[in-house]
Amino acid sequence: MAYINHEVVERQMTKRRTKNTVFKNLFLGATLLALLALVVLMYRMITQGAGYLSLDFLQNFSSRFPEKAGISAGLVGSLAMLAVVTPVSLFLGVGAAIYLEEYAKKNKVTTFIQMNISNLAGVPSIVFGLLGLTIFVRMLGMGKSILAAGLTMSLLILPVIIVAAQEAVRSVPGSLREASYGMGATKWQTIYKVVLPAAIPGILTGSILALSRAIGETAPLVVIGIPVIVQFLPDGILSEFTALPMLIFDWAKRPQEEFQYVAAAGILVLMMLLIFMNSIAVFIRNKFQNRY
Amino acid sequence: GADQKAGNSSSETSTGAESSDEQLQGKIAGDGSSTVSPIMEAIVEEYSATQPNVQVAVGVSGTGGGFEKFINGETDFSNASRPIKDEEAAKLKEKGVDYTEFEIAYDGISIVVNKDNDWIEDLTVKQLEEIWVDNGKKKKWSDINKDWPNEEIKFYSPGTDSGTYDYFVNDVLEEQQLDKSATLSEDDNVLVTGVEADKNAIGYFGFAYYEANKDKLKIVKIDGVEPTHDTIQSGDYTPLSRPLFVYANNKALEDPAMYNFMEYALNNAGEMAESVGYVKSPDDVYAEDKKKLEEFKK
Amino acid sequence: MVSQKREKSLDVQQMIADKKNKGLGRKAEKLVPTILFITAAVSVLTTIGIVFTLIFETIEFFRRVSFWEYITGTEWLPFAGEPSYGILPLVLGTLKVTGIAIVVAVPLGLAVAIYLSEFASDKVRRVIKPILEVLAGVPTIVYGFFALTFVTPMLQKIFPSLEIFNALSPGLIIGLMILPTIASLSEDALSSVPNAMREGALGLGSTKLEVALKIILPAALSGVLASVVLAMSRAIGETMIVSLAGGSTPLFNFDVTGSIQTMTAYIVQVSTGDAGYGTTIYYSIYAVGFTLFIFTLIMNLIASWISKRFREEY
Amino acid sequence: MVQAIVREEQQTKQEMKVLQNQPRENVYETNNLNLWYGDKHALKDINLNIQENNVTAIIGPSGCGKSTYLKTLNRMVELVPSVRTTGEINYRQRNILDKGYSVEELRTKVGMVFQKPNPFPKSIYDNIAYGPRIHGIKNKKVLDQIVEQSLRGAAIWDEVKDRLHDNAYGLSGGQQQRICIARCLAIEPDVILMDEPTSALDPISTLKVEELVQELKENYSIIIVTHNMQQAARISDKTAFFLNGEVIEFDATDKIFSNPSDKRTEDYVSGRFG
Amino acid sequence: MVQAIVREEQQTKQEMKVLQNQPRENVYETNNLNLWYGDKHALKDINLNIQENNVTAIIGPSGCGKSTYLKTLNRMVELVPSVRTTGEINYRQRNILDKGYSVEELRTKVGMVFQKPNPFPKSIYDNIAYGPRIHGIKNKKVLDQIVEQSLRGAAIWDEVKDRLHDNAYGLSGGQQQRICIARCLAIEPDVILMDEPTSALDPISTLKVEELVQELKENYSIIIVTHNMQQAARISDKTAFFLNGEVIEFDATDKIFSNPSDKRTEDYVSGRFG
Ligand SMILES: Nc1ncnc2c1ncn2[C@@H]1O[C@H](COP(=O)(O)OP(=O)(O)OP(=O)(O)O)[C@@H](O)[C@H]1O
Ligand SMILES: Nc1ncnc2c1ncn2[C@@H]1O[C@H](COP(=O)(O)OP(=O)(O)OP(=O)(O)O)[C@@H](O)[C@H]1O
Ligand SMILES: [Mg+2]
Ligand SMILES: [Mg+2]
Repeated sequence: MAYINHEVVERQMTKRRTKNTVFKNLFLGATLLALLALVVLMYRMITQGAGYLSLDFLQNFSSRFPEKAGISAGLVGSLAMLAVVTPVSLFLGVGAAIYLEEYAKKNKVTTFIQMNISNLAGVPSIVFGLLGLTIFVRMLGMGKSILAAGLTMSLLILPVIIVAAQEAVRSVPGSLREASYGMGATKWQTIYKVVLPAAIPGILTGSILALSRAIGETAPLVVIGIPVIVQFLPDGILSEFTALPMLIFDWAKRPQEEFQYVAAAGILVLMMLLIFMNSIAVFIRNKFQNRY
Repeated sequence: GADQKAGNSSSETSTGAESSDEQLQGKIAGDGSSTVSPIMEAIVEEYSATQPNVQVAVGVSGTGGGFEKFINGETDFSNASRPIKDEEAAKLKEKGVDYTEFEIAYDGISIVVNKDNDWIEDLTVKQLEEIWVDNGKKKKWSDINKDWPNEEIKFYSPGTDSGTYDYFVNDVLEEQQLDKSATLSEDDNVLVTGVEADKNAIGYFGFAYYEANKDKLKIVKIDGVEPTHDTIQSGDYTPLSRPLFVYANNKALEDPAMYNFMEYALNNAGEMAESVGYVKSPDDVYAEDKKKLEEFKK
Repeated sequence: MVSQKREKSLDVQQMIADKKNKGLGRKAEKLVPTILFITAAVSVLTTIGIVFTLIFETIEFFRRVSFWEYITGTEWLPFAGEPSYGILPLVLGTLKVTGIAIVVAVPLGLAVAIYLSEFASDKVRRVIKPILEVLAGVPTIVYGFFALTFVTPMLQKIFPSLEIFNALSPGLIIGLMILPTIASLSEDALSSVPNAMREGALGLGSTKLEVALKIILPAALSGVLASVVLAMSRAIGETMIVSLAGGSTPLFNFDVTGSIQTMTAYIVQVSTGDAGYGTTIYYSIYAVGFTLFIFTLIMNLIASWISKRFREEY
Repeated sequence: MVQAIVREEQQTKQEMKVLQNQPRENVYETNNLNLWYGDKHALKDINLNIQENNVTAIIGPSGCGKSTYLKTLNRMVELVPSVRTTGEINYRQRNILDKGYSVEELRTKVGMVFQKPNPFPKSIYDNIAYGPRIHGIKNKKVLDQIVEQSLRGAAIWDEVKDRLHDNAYGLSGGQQQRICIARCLAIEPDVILMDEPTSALDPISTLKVEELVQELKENYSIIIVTHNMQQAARISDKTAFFLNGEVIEFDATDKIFSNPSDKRTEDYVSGRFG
Repeated sequence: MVQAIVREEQQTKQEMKVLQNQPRENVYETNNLNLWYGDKHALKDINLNIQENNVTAIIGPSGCGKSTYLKTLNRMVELVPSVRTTGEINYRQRNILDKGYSVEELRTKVGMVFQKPNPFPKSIYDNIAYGPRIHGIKNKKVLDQIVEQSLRGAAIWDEVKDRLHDNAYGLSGGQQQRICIARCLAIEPDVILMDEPTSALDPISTLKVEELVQELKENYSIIIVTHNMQQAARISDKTAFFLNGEVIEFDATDKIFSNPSDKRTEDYVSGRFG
C-alpha cells in the first residue's frame, strides 16, 4: 500500500533544500550581475564626464573647443522633439488601445491589426528612420524639422505604447464597466469617465518608458540626417534642430581626446534625463498600484 | 593656443566683413562630409556670433549623403571631401540645380605606425602599395623588406564609405583592392587606438587626427616628405594630400543671408581649418573662390 | 408613474428626460469608434509606409544586382572595383552578434525573472525591476561606447587575439541591453501564473525551486518564449552598438574575435558615408533594410506561432 | 429553527399585502426567454412575471443561470459578445429585447447592484454624482441634493457625510456596497436588480443591507439573487428557484420554503445540495 | 428538515465511534495562536486540538479567519509577506512554527485541497505523479501504481483511466477537484486540509466529494473549511465556529448544530447572518 517511504523522503529533503538555496543564490547573483553592469556603466560615465558637467555645459552651444562645448541646442531640441512625440504617440497609442480593447470585434481585421502591432514592435529603429526620411522629410515636405523627427519617433514607439495601454485598459476590472453601464451610461461615457481614469497610471508608466526610449534613439536621426552643427535654438516645430544623441555621436568621433569626455558629459545628461523619467514612472506605478 | 586663435578670428571678422553692421535674418541648411564638418563647425560657431539671426544648420551625412540632399534641393550648400562625381553632377543638371564649387582647405592623409616601430621612417609610394594592396595572403613585414621583423602586419583603415578611404584606394593605390585583413572603422579615433596598441600596426587617416594624437603615434615620411602644414599646402606631400570643397546652390546664393555666410566662410576658412587641424589652401585659391562668389552679389 | 408614489424634493428621472436629446452625446457615440479605428489603423499605415519606402529602391537595386547573387552570395564588397552584393556575410554578422547576445541574455534574464517572481519579496521586486528597466532604456549609443572603450579592452586582456572590432564585445553588450526585456517580460509571464498553481505545488512539499522550474516555468512558457523572440528581434535590429564596436568588415566566417558587419551597421555606414546618390550602393541600403524587415516579420510569425503552440490553459 | 423564522416573517408580509390590498402591476413579463453563450444554452424557456414594489428572490445552485437572467433584465448580458437570445422580456409593456429599445434608457430606469462592491476609484461624492452627471445634470446645488438624498436612502449618509470627497476605496466592504446602492438610487430607478449583494459582506453589513432592501421596496421593485436561502426567506415576497437554466418553481416565498411543489426545490432548500 | 438530516447522520457517527472505541490521538494542538496580516489581527488566541482519523469542520462567516487558520496548519500562510504569528502549533508533538521546522517536510505530511480546483497545466498522469516525482520516485512502474491507486482513492479512476495523458484542464470542475484530491493522496499524507473544496462545484460533484471525504477519514485526518452549514453537519465529527478571528465554539458537530452553548453560534447556524 505505502509507496512513499517517509524516511527516505526526509533524507532527500536536505539535498533538495540545499539545491533550492544554491539556485536561489545563483538567481540572485544573476540579478546582482545585471545591476553591477549598470553601476560600472554609470561609474565610467561619471569618472569621464563629471569634470565637464557644469551650468555652462547646459547653456552653451557645441564648439570646436572642448572646454566651451555645451549641449543647449541638443537638450532643447530633444525636449522639443519630446513635446511632439508625447501628445502624438499618446493620442494614437491610447486611441488604438481603446479601439482594440473596447470596440474591436474579434475578427480577421482585428487579429491583423494586432499582429501588425507586435510586428512593428520588432522592426529595427533604423528602418523607421528610412520611413521618416521618405515620408515625413521628403514626401510631406517637413524637412529635417522637429515635427518630422518627432513623428518618426512617435511611430517608432507607438507599438510599445499601444501594448502598454492595452494592458492598462484590460486590467481595469469589468465590474467598473458594468457599474457604469448599469447607470445607463453609454459606451463612450463609460470609457471616458471610468475606464480611462482608472487606466491612466498604467498607461503613463508604460508610456514614460517608451518616451525615454525616444529620447535616446540615435539611428533614425542619423538616417534622417538631423544636423549636428547647430548654433541656435529651435523657434518652432518646423525649425531645424539637433538632438542630444546626435551631439554625443558627433563629439565621440572628434580627433581631440577631450571630446571623449565632453561626450561622456553629454551621456550623463542624457542618463539623468532618462533616470528622471523612469523615476516618474516608478513613482506613478507605486503610488497608484492596486487601487482596486 | 586654440583660445588665442579664436579670439583673433572674431576680432578680425568684426572688422573684416563689410556687411557685419547690417543684421541679417534667414535660415541656411548644409550637409555633407564628416571630414569637412570640423572646419564648418568652427566657421558656423564664429559666424553665429556676428549674425545671431541667421540660423545655419549643418548635417554630417557624408559626402554622398550630402549630395543626395543637395540634389533634392533640401540644402543650400554641401560639404565634400572629394570633387563631385559625374553621376551626381548629372543628377543636379537633371533637376536644374546650378551650383558653384569652392575649395576651402587641404587635408593630408597621414600614414602612421606604432611608436615602438623602429624599422620604418620613410616609405616610397611603391612600398606603400606593396604593403596595402591585397595579394590574397597574410603579409609579414619581412615580405616587404628582409630586414624588417618576421611578423604579421596589422592594418587599420577608415571605413570603406569614407572619403579618406576612397581617396587612398582610388588615388594612392590606383583602385586596387585594399588588404582584406584590414580593420576598418568609420571612427578614426578607433584607428588611433588600434595603432597605438599594436607594435605591428600601420594605419592611415586624416591629418587632423594625427595632429591631435601626435604624442601617441609615429608618422611615416612618404618619399622623404613628412606631412606638415607647409608640405601639404605647397603640394610637396603627394599624392597623399587632397582638397576639401563646399558646393553652393546658386539660387541660394542670391539670398543675402546665404551670400553673407559664404562670404564669411571663405574669408575665414583657411584660419578655421588650421585651428581644427587641417591645412590652409594657398591664398590664390581663396581669391579665386571669392571672385566666383562676387558674381552673386546684388 | 414612477414618481407618483414618492414624495421627493427632486425628480431625477424627470430631469434626465428633460436633458435627453440635448448636446452632442449621440453624435460622439457614433463618431468616436471611427476616430479610434483610425488611430488603430495608423499602425497598419506605418507598415504600409515602411514597405512603400523600401520597395521602390529595393526593386531598383534588384534591376542592377541579381536576386540570386544577393541571397546566396558570400561576398559583400560594394566598394570594391568590381562590387559584389552577397548578403550572407552581413546576415552572418548579424547572427553572430544576436547569437552571443541571446546566449548571454536568456539564462541571465530567466534567472533574474525567476528570482524576482518566485524568490524576491514584493519590496525587492519593486525596487529592482525599474532599475533593470533603466538598463533597457540606456541609449544604445552609450552602450556602443561602453563596448568599444571598456568591454573590448577588458576582453583583450583575457583573449589577446581579440581584435579592436569584434562580434564578441557588442554581442555581450547587446545581451546586457536585451536582458531587461527578457527579465521583465518573463517576470510578467511568470507572475501571471495563478498563485493557485504555486500553492498547489508547495502544498505537496515542493521547494520553491521545484515549483519555479517544474510548474511555473512550463506554465509560463509561451510568455517566456515570446519575450525571448522579442529580445532577439531587438538584437537583430540593434544599430549603434554594432556600428561603433563591431567594425565594418563583412566577412563570411564563424570567427567572433574579428571585425564583422551587421545589416544595420551597413545602413549606418552608407547613411553617414560618402557613397554617391543614385549609385548601386545607395540603393543597396534599401534592399538591406527590406531584408531586415523580412527578418523581423519572420521572427514575429515565429513568436505568434510559439505563443499559440505553447499556450497553457489554466 | 430556520423554518420558524421564515414562517414568522412571511406572516407579517402577508398581513401587509392584505392591508395594502391593491393589485400589483407587473414590471417585467418574461415570455419564453432562451439564452445561449455561444453553444451553451444558459437560460431555457423562462417565463416569469415580476411585480412592482415587491422583493423577488432568485435562488439556485451555482451556475444555474441566476446572474444571467438578472443581467438579461437590463441587457447587461450583451457585454458578452457571444450571447444570443430568443423570446421576449416586456418591461412596463415594452419588449426590451427589441433592436430599437435604447439600452441606456432602460438602464436609467433599472438600476443594478453587484456581488462585489464596485465603487469607481473616485471620491464618494463623485461616485454618487456619476449617474446624474452622465445624464446631463451639471448644476452643483442639484447634485449636492441628489447626493445627500441618495446616501440617506442607502442608510449611509451619517457614516460618510464628513468625508464625501475621500476616495470610496477607503471604506469598508459593507460601506462600499451601500455606496453602490446609493449610486444606483441617485438616478431614481424604477427597478433595482441585486446580484448576491451581501455575499462579500460581513454579518453586520449584511444585516444593514437586508434592512435597507426592506425599506427600499416601498418605492422600488427589487429583484435579488442570493445563494443564502435564509436571506431569501427573510427578505423576499416571491422566490424563483432556478436549476440548470430553467425555472423549476416560482411562487410566494413562504410556499417555496415551507411547502414546495417540486422535489428538486425541496432538495435544494433543505440543503441537500448547492 | 435540515435538522432531521443532521441528527440522523450524527447518530451513525456516534455509533461508529462507540464501535471503534479507541482514544484518538491529537494530530494538531494549537496553543494561543495569534496571527497578523500587517496590522490586521486575523487570528486571535486560537486554542484548538484536532484529532486524528476524524473530520473536523471549520465554519464561520466570510472573513472570520477560516482559511487563514487552515493555511497556518501547513504554513502556507507564509506566502503572504506581511504575516506575523505568535503562539504555537504542535503537529505530532513538534511545533511547526519553529524556525528550524522544514516546511517542505511538513507539507509532505499535510496535504491541501483548495477552494478552486487547481490542477497543474499538465496531463492527468503528470499531475498525480508530480508529488512522488519531486520526492525522488522515478521508477515508471511504481509511479503507474501510485497514480492508479491515488485516482481510485479519489473515486475518479474509472472516469479518467482512458485519458491519463490528456491535459487535466479538459476535465469538468468536479473532476478537476477530485484530481486535486488524488494528487494530494499520491504523497500519502497524514492530514488533509480542505478549504471549501465543493464551493465551486455543481451539486452532483459536491455529493461525490462529500462521499469521498467520508471514505478518506478511515485513513486520514481531515480538516475542512466550509460555508455550507448543511455540509458541515453532514460530514464532520467535530465543528469549530470562527467569528472575527476567534474560535467561538468548538465541539461535537451535533452539539454545535442542535444545541450550541453560545448565542452567536446559534445565530449563525440558524442562518441569522452570514
Ligand atoms: N461569459 C460567459 N461565457 C460563457 N458561459 C457563461 C458566461 N457566463 C456564464 N456562463 C455560463 O452560464 C451558466 C450560468 O451562469 P450564471 O453566471 O448565470 O450562474 P449563476 O447562477 O449566477 O451562478 P453563481 O451562483 O455561481 O453566480 C453557467 O454554466 C456559466 O458557466
Ligand atoms: N493576504 C492578506 N493580506 C491582508 N489581509 C488578509 C489577507 N488574507 C486575508 N486577510 C484578511 O484576514 C481576514 C481573514 O481572512 P480569511 O481569508 O482567513 O477569511 P475566511 O474566513 O476564509 O473567509 P472566506 O469565507 O471569505 O473565505 C479577513 O479579514 C481578510 O480580509
Ligand atoms: Mg452569479
Ligand atoms: Mg476562505
